[in-house]
Amino acid sequence: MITLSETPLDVQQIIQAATRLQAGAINAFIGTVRDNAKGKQVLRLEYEAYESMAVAEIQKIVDAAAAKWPLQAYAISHRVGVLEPGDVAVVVAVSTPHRADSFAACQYIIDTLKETVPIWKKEVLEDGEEWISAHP
Amino acid sequence: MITLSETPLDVQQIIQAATRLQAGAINAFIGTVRDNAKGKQVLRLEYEAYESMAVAEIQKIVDAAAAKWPLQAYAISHRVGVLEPGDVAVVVAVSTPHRADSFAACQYIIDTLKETVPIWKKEVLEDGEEWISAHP
Amino acid sequence: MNTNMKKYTVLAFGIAKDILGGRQCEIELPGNTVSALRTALVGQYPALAGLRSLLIAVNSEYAEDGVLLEERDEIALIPPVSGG
Amino acid sequence: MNTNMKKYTVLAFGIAKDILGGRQCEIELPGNTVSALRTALVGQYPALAGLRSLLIAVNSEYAEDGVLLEERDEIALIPPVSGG
Repeated sequence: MITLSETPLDVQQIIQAATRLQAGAINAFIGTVRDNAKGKQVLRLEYEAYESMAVAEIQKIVDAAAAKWPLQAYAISHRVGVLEPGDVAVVVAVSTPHRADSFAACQYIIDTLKETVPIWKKEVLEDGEEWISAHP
Repeated sequence: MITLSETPLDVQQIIQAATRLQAGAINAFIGTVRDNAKGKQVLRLEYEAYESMAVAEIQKIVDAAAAKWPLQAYAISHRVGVLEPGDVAVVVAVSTPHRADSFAACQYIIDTLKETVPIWKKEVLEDGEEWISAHP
Repeated sequence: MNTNMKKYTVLAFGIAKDILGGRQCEIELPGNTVSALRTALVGQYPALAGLRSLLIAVNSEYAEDGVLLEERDEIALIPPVSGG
Repeated sequence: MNTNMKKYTVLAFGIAKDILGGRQCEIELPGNTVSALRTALVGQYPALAGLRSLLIAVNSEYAEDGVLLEERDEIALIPPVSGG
Protein backbone atom coordinates (compact mmCIF):
# COMPACT_ATOMS: atom_id res chain seq x y z
CA MET A 1 0.00 0.00 0.00
CA ILE A 2 1.46 3.33 -1.10
CA THR A 3 -0.57 6.49 -0.62
CA LEU A 4 -0.26 10.25 -0.58
CA SER A 5 -2.86 11.78 1.67
CA GLU A 6 -4.32 15.24 2.13
CA THR A 7 -5.86 14.17 5.43
CA PRO A 8 -4.22 13.08 8.68
CA LEU A 9 -2.45 9.70 8.58
CA ASP A 10 -3.89 6.88 10.67
CA VAL A 11 -0.72 5.28 12.06
CA GLN A 12 -2.52 2.25 13.45
CA GLN A 13 -4.24 1.53 10.17
CA ILE A 14 -1.00 1.85 8.20
CA ILE A 15 0.81 -0.52 10.54
CA GLN A 16 -2.12 -2.92 10.33
CA ALA A 17 -1.86 -2.87 6.54
CA ALA A 18 1.76 -4.04 6.83
CA THR A 19 0.98 -6.88 9.23
CA ARG A 20 0.88 -10.52 8.13
CA LEU A 21 0.30 -13.69 10.13
CA GLN A 22 3.44 -15.30 8.76
CA ALA A 23 5.64 -12.30 9.64
CA GLY A 24 6.89 -12.02 13.21
CA ALA A 25 8.52 -8.60 12.93
CA ILE A 26 7.11 -5.23 12.00
CA ASN A 27 9.15 -2.07 11.93
CA ALA A 28 7.52 1.30 11.55
CA PHE A 29 9.10 4.69 11.07
CA ILE A 30 6.92 7.70 11.79
CA GLY A 31 8.12 11.14 10.83
CA THR A 32 6.41 13.97 12.64
CA VAL A 33 6.59 17.74 12.39
CA ARG A 34 8.91 19.09 15.04
CA ASP A 35 7.99 22.27 16.86
CA ASN A 36 11.47 23.71 16.35
CA ALA A 37 14.15 24.02 13.67
CA LYS A 38 17.40 26.00 13.64
CA GLY A 39 16.47 27.22 17.11
CA LYS A 40 13.28 28.79 15.82
CA GLN A 41 9.64 27.94 16.35
CA VAL A 42 8.04 26.03 13.47
CA LEU A 43 4.66 27.42 12.50
CA ARG A 44 3.87 24.88 9.79
CA LEU A 45 5.27 22.74 7.00
CA GLU A 46 3.81 22.74 3.51
CA TYR A 47 4.28 19.50 1.58
CA GLU A 48 3.83 19.31 -2.16
CA ALA A 49 4.20 16.21 -4.33
CA TYR A 50 4.36 15.30 -7.98
CA GLU A 51 1.83 12.69 -7.07
CA SER A 52 1.85 10.18 -9.93
CA MET A 53 5.63 10.13 -10.08
CA ALA A 54 6.00 10.07 -6.30
CA VAL A 55 3.90 6.92 -6.01
CA ALA A 56 5.85 5.29 -8.85
CA GLU A 57 9.20 6.21 -7.27
CA ILE A 58 8.13 4.83 -3.89
CA GLN A 59 7.09 1.63 -5.65
CA LYS A 60 10.59 1.37 -7.15
CA ILE A 61 12.12 1.72 -3.69
CA VAL A 62 9.84 -0.98 -2.32
CA ASP A 63 10.71 -3.29 -5.21
CA ALA A 64 14.41 -2.76 -4.53
CA ALA A 65 13.85 -3.45 -0.83
CA ALA A 66 11.91 -6.62 -1.64
CA ALA A 67 14.91 -7.83 -3.66
CA LYS A 68 17.22 -7.33 -0.67
CA TRP A 69 15.05 -8.46 2.24
CA PRO A 70 12.13 -10.91 2.63
CA LEU A 71 9.39 -8.30 2.81
CA GLN A 72 6.08 -9.89 3.68
CA ALA A 73 4.12 -6.67 3.44
CA TYR A 74 4.58 -2.91 3.48
CA ALA A 75 2.54 0.24 3.84
CA ILE A 76 3.87 3.70 3.10
CA SER A 77 1.89 6.90 3.41
CA HIS A 78 3.04 10.48 3.02
CA ARG A 79 1.06 13.59 3.82
CA VAL A 80 0.71 16.49 1.43
CA GLY A 81 -0.65 19.92 2.26
CA VAL A 82 -0.24 22.05 5.34
CA LEU A 83 1.00 20.33 8.52
CA GLU A 84 1.45 21.71 12.01
CA PRO A 85 3.86 20.65 14.75
CA GLY A 86 2.93 17.21 16.02
CA ASP A 87 1.30 16.13 12.77
CA VAL A 88 2.50 12.91 11.16
CA ALA A 89 4.22 13.59 7.83
CA VAL A 90 5.20 10.07 6.79
CA VAL A 91 4.76 6.48 7.94
CA VAL A 92 6.77 3.55 6.59
CA ALA A 93 5.80 0.13 7.94
CA VAL A 94 7.22 -3.20 6.82
CA SER A 95 6.95 -6.75 8.02
CA THR A 96 9.47 -9.55 7.67
CA PRO A 97 9.81 -12.98 9.27
CA HIS A 98 12.67 -11.84 11.53
CA ARG A 99 13.45 -8.56 13.15
CA ALA A 100 16.84 -7.45 11.83
CA ASP A 101 15.42 -7.47 8.30
CA SER A 102 12.49 -5.32 9.34
CA PHE A 103 14.80 -2.60 10.67
CA ALA A 104 17.08 -2.73 7.61
CA ALA A 105 14.26 -2.65 5.08
CA CYS A 106 12.35 0.15 6.81
CA GLN A 107 15.45 2.30 7.15
CA TYR A 108 16.41 1.71 3.52
CA ILE A 109 12.95 2.76 2.37
CA ILE A 110 12.76 5.99 4.35
CA ASP A 111 16.38 6.94 3.60
CA THR A 112 15.88 6.40 -0.14
CA LEU A 113 12.46 8.05 -0.13
CA LYS A 114 14.04 11.24 1.18
CA GLU A 115 16.63 11.16 -1.60
CA THR A 116 14.63 10.30 -4.70
CA VAL A 117 10.88 10.78 -4.32
CA PRO A 118 9.49 14.03 -5.76
CA ILE A 119 8.02 15.52 -2.63
CA TRP A 120 8.94 18.97 -1.37
CA LYS A 121 8.69 20.59 2.01
CA LYS A 122 8.50 24.29 2.76
CA GLU A 123 9.29 25.12 6.34
CA VAL A 124 7.53 28.15 7.73
CA LEU A 125 9.27 29.47 10.84
CA GLU A 126 8.32 32.37 13.03
CA ASP A 127 10.70 34.60 11.06
CA GLY A 128 10.56 33.36 7.48
CA GLU A 129 10.07 30.41 5.18
CA GLU A 130 12.27 28.16 3.08
CA TRP A 131 12.02 25.23 0.67
CA ILE A 132 14.13 22.65 2.49
CA SER A 133 17.33 21.48 0.77
CA ALA A 134 16.72 23.70 -2.27
CA HIS A 135 20.00 25.56 -2.11
CA PRO A 136 23.59 24.41 -1.59
CA MET B 1 6.73 3.91 30.03
CA ILE B 2 7.61 0.28 30.65
CA THR B 3 4.82 -2.23 31.17
CA LEU B 4 4.11 -5.93 31.19
CA SER B 5 0.55 -6.64 30.23
CA GLU B 6 -1.80 -9.58 30.56
CA THR B 7 -4.17 -7.99 28.07
CA PRO B 8 -3.71 -7.19 24.37
CA LEU B 9 -1.25 -4.38 23.61
CA ASP B 10 -2.62 -1.18 22.10
CA VAL B 11 0.05 -0.36 19.51
CA GLN B 12 -1.31 3.09 18.77
CA GLN B 13 -1.37 4.05 22.42
CA ILE B 14 2.19 2.82 22.98
CA ILE B 15 3.49 4.77 19.98
CA GLN B 16 1.58 7.81 21.21
CA ALA B 17 3.27 7.51 24.59
CA ALA B 18 6.67 7.74 22.85
CA THR B 19 5.76 10.79 20.79
CA ARG B 20 7.02 14.27 21.64
CA LEU B 21 6.55 17.58 19.87
CA GLN B 22 10.29 18.24 19.82
CA ALA B 23 11.12 14.84 18.31
CA GLY B 24 10.75 14.44 14.56
CA ALA B 25 11.44 10.72 14.36
CA ILE B 26 9.68 7.78 15.95
CA ASN B 27 10.72 4.20 15.38
CA ALA B 28 8.55 1.35 16.55
CA PHE B 29 9.28 -2.35 16.55
CA ILE B 30 6.30 -4.65 16.89
CA GLY B 31 6.86 -8.34 17.50
CA THR B 32 3.90 -10.54 16.64
CA VAL B 33 3.20 -14.24 17.01
CA ARG B 34 3.85 -16.01 13.72
CA ASP B 35 1.54 -18.74 12.59
CA ASN B 36 4.44 -21.06 11.76
CA ALA B 37 7.78 -22.18 13.22
CA LYS B 38 10.17 -24.90 12.08
CA GLY B 39 7.70 -25.69 9.31
CA LYS B 40 4.95 -26.44 11.82
CA GLN B 41 1.76 -24.66 12.70
CA VAL B 42 1.95 -22.57 15.86
CA LEU B 43 -1.04 -23.11 18.16
CA ARG B 44 -0.01 -20.58 20.82
CA LEU B 45 2.85 -19.02 22.74
CA GLU B 46 2.91 -18.84 26.51
CA TYR B 47 4.91 -15.93 27.93
CA GLU B 48 6.03 -15.83 31.52
CA ALA B 49 7.99 -13.05 33.23
CA TYR B 50 9.78 -12.39 36.47
CA GLU B 51 7.88 -9.18 36.48
CA SER B 52 9.63 -6.92 38.96
CA MET B 53 13.05 -7.84 37.63
CA ALA B 54 11.94 -7.67 34.00
CA VAL B 55 10.77 -4.08 34.39
CA ALA B 56 14.03 -3.17 36.16
CA GLU B 57 16.13 -4.81 33.43
CA ILE B 58 14.22 -3.02 30.68
CA GLN B 59 14.81 0.24 32.54
CA LYS B 60 18.55 -0.48 32.55
CA ILE B 61 18.46 -1.03 28.79
CA VAL B 62 16.60 2.23 28.27
CA ASP B 63 19.09 4.07 30.47
CA ALA B 64 21.96 2.64 28.42
CA ALA B 65 20.19 3.67 25.20
CA ALA B 66 19.60 7.17 26.53
CA ALA B 67 23.34 7.47 27.17
CA LYS B 68 24.10 6.56 23.53
CA TRP B 69 21.33 8.37 21.65
CA PRO B 70 19.24 11.50 22.31
CA LEU B 71 16.06 9.68 23.34
CA GLN B 72 13.21 12.11 23.75
CA ALA B 73 10.75 9.49 24.90
CA TYR B 74 10.18 5.75 24.89
CA ALA B 75 7.43 3.25 25.52
CA ILE B 76 8.00 -0.47 25.87
CA SER B 77 5.31 -3.04 26.52
CA HIS B 78 5.57 -6.82 26.61
CA ARG B 79 2.70 -9.27 26.82
CA VAL B 80 2.58 -12.11 29.31
CA GLY B 81 0.17 -15.03 29.26
CA VAL B 82 -1.20 -17.05 26.38
CA LEU B 83 -0.89 -15.54 22.88
CA GLU B 84 -2.22 -16.79 19.57
CA PRO B 85 -0.89 -16.23 16.04
CA GLY B 86 -1.32 -12.60 15.07
CA ASP B 87 -1.21 -11.31 18.64
CA VAL B 88 1.30 -8.60 19.47
CA ALA B 89 3.95 -9.87 21.90
CA VAL B 90 6.11 -6.77 22.27
CA VAL B 91 6.20 -3.14 21.21
CA VAL B 92 9.25 -0.89 21.52
CA ALA B 93 8.74 2.72 20.46
CA VAL B 94 11.29 5.51 20.77
CA SER B 95 11.49 9.08 19.58
CA THR B 96 14.58 11.12 18.78
CA PRO B 97 15.14 14.43 17.01
CA HIS B 98 16.50 12.72 13.87
CA ARG B 99 15.70 9.43 12.24
CA ALA B 100 18.94 7.43 12.20
CA ASP B 101 19.07 7.62 15.99
CA SER B 102 15.51 6.35 16.28
CA PHE B 103 16.35 3.21 14.32
CA ALA B 104 19.58 2.58 16.22
CA ALA B 105 18.04 3.10 19.65
CA CYS B 106 14.97 0.98 18.95
CA GLN B 107 17.04 -1.88 17.55
CA TYR B 108 19.45 -1.74 20.48
CA ILE B 109 16.56 -1.92 22.95
CA ILE B 110 14.79 -4.90 21.37
CA ASP B 111 18.04 -6.78 20.70
CA THR B 112 19.20 -6.33 24.29
CA LEU B 113 15.75 -7.05 25.71
CA LYS B 114 15.82 -10.45 24.05
CA GLU B 115 19.22 -11.18 25.61
CA THR B 116 18.88 -10.01 29.18
CA VAL B 117 15.29 -9.50 30.31
CA PRO B 118 13.79 -12.35 32.37
CA ILE B 119 10.89 -13.26 30.13
CA TRP B 120 10.33 -16.75 28.79
CA LYS B 121 8.37 -18.08 25.87
CA LYS B 122 6.98 -21.56 25.46
CA GLU B 123 6.06 -22.37 21.88
CA VAL B 124 3.18 -24.79 21.47
CA LEU B 125 3.18 -26.33 17.99
CA GLU B 126 0.74 -28.80 16.51
CA ASP B 127 3.06 -31.63 17.50
CA GLY B 128 4.66 -30.59 20.78
CA GLU B 129 5.87 -27.75 22.94
CA GLU B 130 9.19 -26.25 23.89
CA TRP B 131 10.66 -23.49 26.04
CA ILE B 132 12.47 -21.43 23.41
CA SER B 133 16.28 -21.21 23.68
CA ALA B 134 16.35 -23.36 26.83
CA HIS B 135 18.72 -26.01 25.52
CA PRO B 136 21.97 -25.74 23.55
CA MET C 1 9.52 31.75 -36.04
CA ASN C 2 12.22 29.16 -36.51
CA THR C 3 10.54 26.13 -38.02
CA ASN C 4 12.69 23.90 -35.81
CA MET C 5 11.29 25.43 -32.63
CA LYS C 6 9.18 23.09 -30.59
CA LYS C 7 6.85 23.97 -27.77
CA TYR C 8 6.93 22.00 -24.53
CA THR C 9 4.73 22.18 -21.47
CA VAL C 10 6.72 21.96 -18.26
CA LEU C 11 5.32 21.23 -14.81
CA ALA C 12 7.12 22.87 -11.91
CA PHE C 13 7.12 21.95 -8.22
CA GLY C 14 8.46 23.30 -4.96
CA ILE C 15 10.88 26.16 -5.33
CA ALA C 16 10.86 25.72 -9.14
CA LYS C 17 7.17 26.58 -9.10
CA ASP C 18 7.97 29.77 -7.22
CA ILE C 19 10.77 30.65 -9.67
CA LEU C 20 8.68 30.00 -12.76
CA GLY C 21 5.74 31.80 -11.22
CA GLY C 22 3.32 28.93 -11.64
CA ARG C 23 2.76 25.22 -11.62
CA GLN C 24 3.02 24.98 -15.39
CA CYS C 25 4.74 26.91 -18.16
CA GLU C 26 5.21 26.61 -21.87
CA ILE C 27 8.59 27.01 -23.44
CA GLU C 28 9.76 27.00 -27.06
CA LEU C 29 13.25 25.87 -27.90
CA PRO C 30 15.35 24.99 -30.90
CA GLY C 31 16.11 21.48 -29.78
CA ASN C 32 14.57 18.35 -28.44
CA THR C 33 16.83 17.06 -25.68
CA VAL C 34 16.57 17.27 -21.93
CA SER C 35 19.81 19.23 -21.82
CA ALA C 36 18.54 21.76 -24.39
CA LEU C 37 15.41 22.22 -22.30
CA ARG C 38 17.37 22.72 -19.10
CA THR C 39 19.66 25.26 -20.79
CA ALA C 40 16.69 27.20 -22.11
CA LEU C 41 14.92 27.18 -18.77
CA VAL C 42 17.97 28.33 -16.84
CA GLY C 43 18.48 31.07 -19.46
CA GLN C 44 14.94 32.27 -19.00
CA TYR C 45 14.84 31.81 -15.19
CA PRO C 46 18.39 32.40 -13.90
CA ALA C 47 17.41 31.63 -10.28
CA LEU C 48 17.20 27.97 -11.31
CA ALA C 49 21.00 27.97 -11.58
CA GLY C 50 21.25 28.60 -7.85
CA LEU C 51 19.54 25.36 -6.87
CA ARG C 52 21.46 22.46 -5.39
CA SER C 53 20.25 20.28 -8.26
CA LEU C 54 17.71 20.45 -11.04
CA LEU C 55 16.48 17.19 -12.53
CA ILE C 56 13.98 16.75 -15.29
CA ALA C 57 11.39 14.00 -15.38
CA VAL C 58 9.79 12.85 -18.61
CA ASN C 59 6.55 10.94 -18.30
CA SER C 60 7.17 10.45 -14.57
CA GLU C 61 10.70 9.06 -14.96
CA TYR C 62 13.93 10.85 -14.17
CA ALA C 63 15.53 11.58 -17.56
CA GLU C 64 19.22 11.84 -18.47
CA ASP C 65 20.49 14.82 -20.48
CA GLY C 66 20.41 12.97 -23.79
CA VAL C 67 16.81 11.85 -23.65
CA LEU C 68 14.75 13.12 -26.59
CA LEU C 69 11.57 15.04 -25.90
CA GLU C 70 8.26 14.90 -27.72
CA GLU C 71 5.82 17.78 -27.58
CA ARG C 72 3.20 15.56 -26.00
CA ASP C 73 5.48 14.33 -23.18
CA GLU C 74 4.69 15.16 -19.58
CA ILE C 75 7.80 17.08 -18.58
CA ALA C 76 8.49 18.13 -15.00
CA LEU C 77 11.16 20.23 -13.32
CA ILE C 78 12.36 18.49 -10.18
CA PRO C 79 14.25 20.73 -7.75
CA PRO C 80 15.98 19.08 -4.76
CA VAL C 81 13.45 16.82 -3.08
CA SER C 82 12.79 17.08 0.65
CA GLY C 83 10.06 14.62 1.57
CA GLY C 84 9.85 12.65 4.78
CA MET D 1 21.20 -31.05 61.00
CA ASN D 2 24.41 -29.27 60.25
CA THR D 3 24.30 -26.03 62.17
CA ASN D 4 25.89 -24.30 59.17
CA MET D 5 23.00 -25.28 56.92
CA LYS D 6 20.93 -22.35 55.71
CA LYS D 7 17.54 -22.45 54.11
CA TYR D 8 16.82 -20.40 51.00
CA THR D 9 13.64 -19.84 49.08
CA VAL D 10 14.20 -19.97 45.33
CA LEU D 11 11.80 -18.73 42.67
CA ALA D 12 11.83 -20.62 39.39
CA PHE D 13 10.63 -19.53 35.95
CA GLY D 14 10.19 -21.01 32.52
CA ILE D 15 11.75 -24.41 32.06
CA ALA D 16 13.33 -24.16 35.52
CA LYS D 17 9.84 -24.07 37.00
CA ASP D 18 9.00 -27.26 35.13
CA ILE D 19 12.21 -28.94 36.31
CA LEU D 20 11.74 -27.94 39.95
CA GLY D 21 8.07 -28.85 39.78
CA GLY D 22 6.84 -25.47 40.95
CA ARG D 23 7.28 -21.73 40.96
CA GLN D 24 9.03 -21.79 44.30
CA CYS D 25 11.14 -24.25 46.27
CA GLU D 26 13.10 -24.28 49.49
CA ILE D 27 16.60 -25.62 49.62
CA GLU D 28 19.04 -26.08 52.48
CA LEU D 29 22.73 -25.94 51.82
CA PRO D 30 26.00 -25.77 53.69
CA GLY D 31 27.14 -22.51 52.15
CA ASN D 32 26.03 -19.01 51.40
CA THR D 33 27.30 -18.20 47.93
CA VAL D 34 25.54 -18.14 44.60
CA SER D 35 27.86 -20.86 43.32
CA ALA D 36 27.10 -23.11 46.30
CA LEU D 37 23.40 -22.65 45.66
CA ARG D 38 23.75 -23.47 41.97
CA THR D 39 25.79 -26.59 42.75
CA ALA D 40 23.19 -27.78 45.24
CA LEU D 41 20.30 -27.13 42.84
CA VAL D 42 21.97 -28.91 39.95
CA GLY D 43 22.75 -31.82 42.29
CA GLN D 44 19.13 -32.06 43.33
CA TYR D 45 17.67 -31.37 39.84
CA PRO D 46 20.16 -32.77 37.30
CA ALA D 47 18.07 -31.59 34.34
CA LEU D 48 19.22 -28.06 35.17
CA ALA D 49 22.68 -29.04 33.93
CA GLY D 50 21.28 -29.54 30.45
CA LEU D 51 20.22 -25.92 30.04
CA ARG D 52 22.08 -23.53 27.78
CA SER D 53 22.67 -21.27 30.76
CA LEU D 54 21.49 -20.93 34.34
CA LEU D 55 21.83 -17.55 35.99
CA ILE D 56 20.80 -16.63 39.48
CA ALA D 57 19.25 -13.33 40.44
CA VAL D 58 19.39 -11.98 43.98
CA ASN D 59 16.88 -9.29 44.87
CA SER D 60 16.10 -8.79 41.18
CA GLU D 61 19.73 -8.37 40.09
CA TYR D 62 21.83 -10.88 38.19
CA ALA D 63 24.38 -12.18 40.71
CA GLU D 64 27.94 -13.41 40.10
CA ASP D 65 29.07 -16.73 41.60
CA GLY D 66 30.78 -15.11 44.58
CA VAL D 67 27.81 -13.07 45.80
CA LEU D 68 26.80 -13.94 49.36
CA LEU D 69 23.23 -14.95 50.09
CA GLU D 70 21.06 -14.06 53.05
CA GLU D 71 18.11 -16.21 54.02
CA ARG D 72 15.73 -13.33 53.48
CA ASP D 73 16.98 -12.56 49.94
CA GLU D 74 14.65 -12.98 46.99
CA ILE D 75 16.53 -15.54 44.95
CA ALA D 76 15.47 -16.55 41.45
CA LEU D 77 16.64 -19.18 38.97
CA ILE D 78 16.92 -17.63 35.52
CA PRO D 79 17.07 -20.15 32.68
CA PRO D 80 17.86 -18.84 29.15
CA VAL D 81 15.54 -15.91 28.49
CA SER D 82 13.42 -15.79 25.33
CA GLY D 83 11.28 -12.68 25.43
CA GLY D 84 10.35 -10.58 22.46
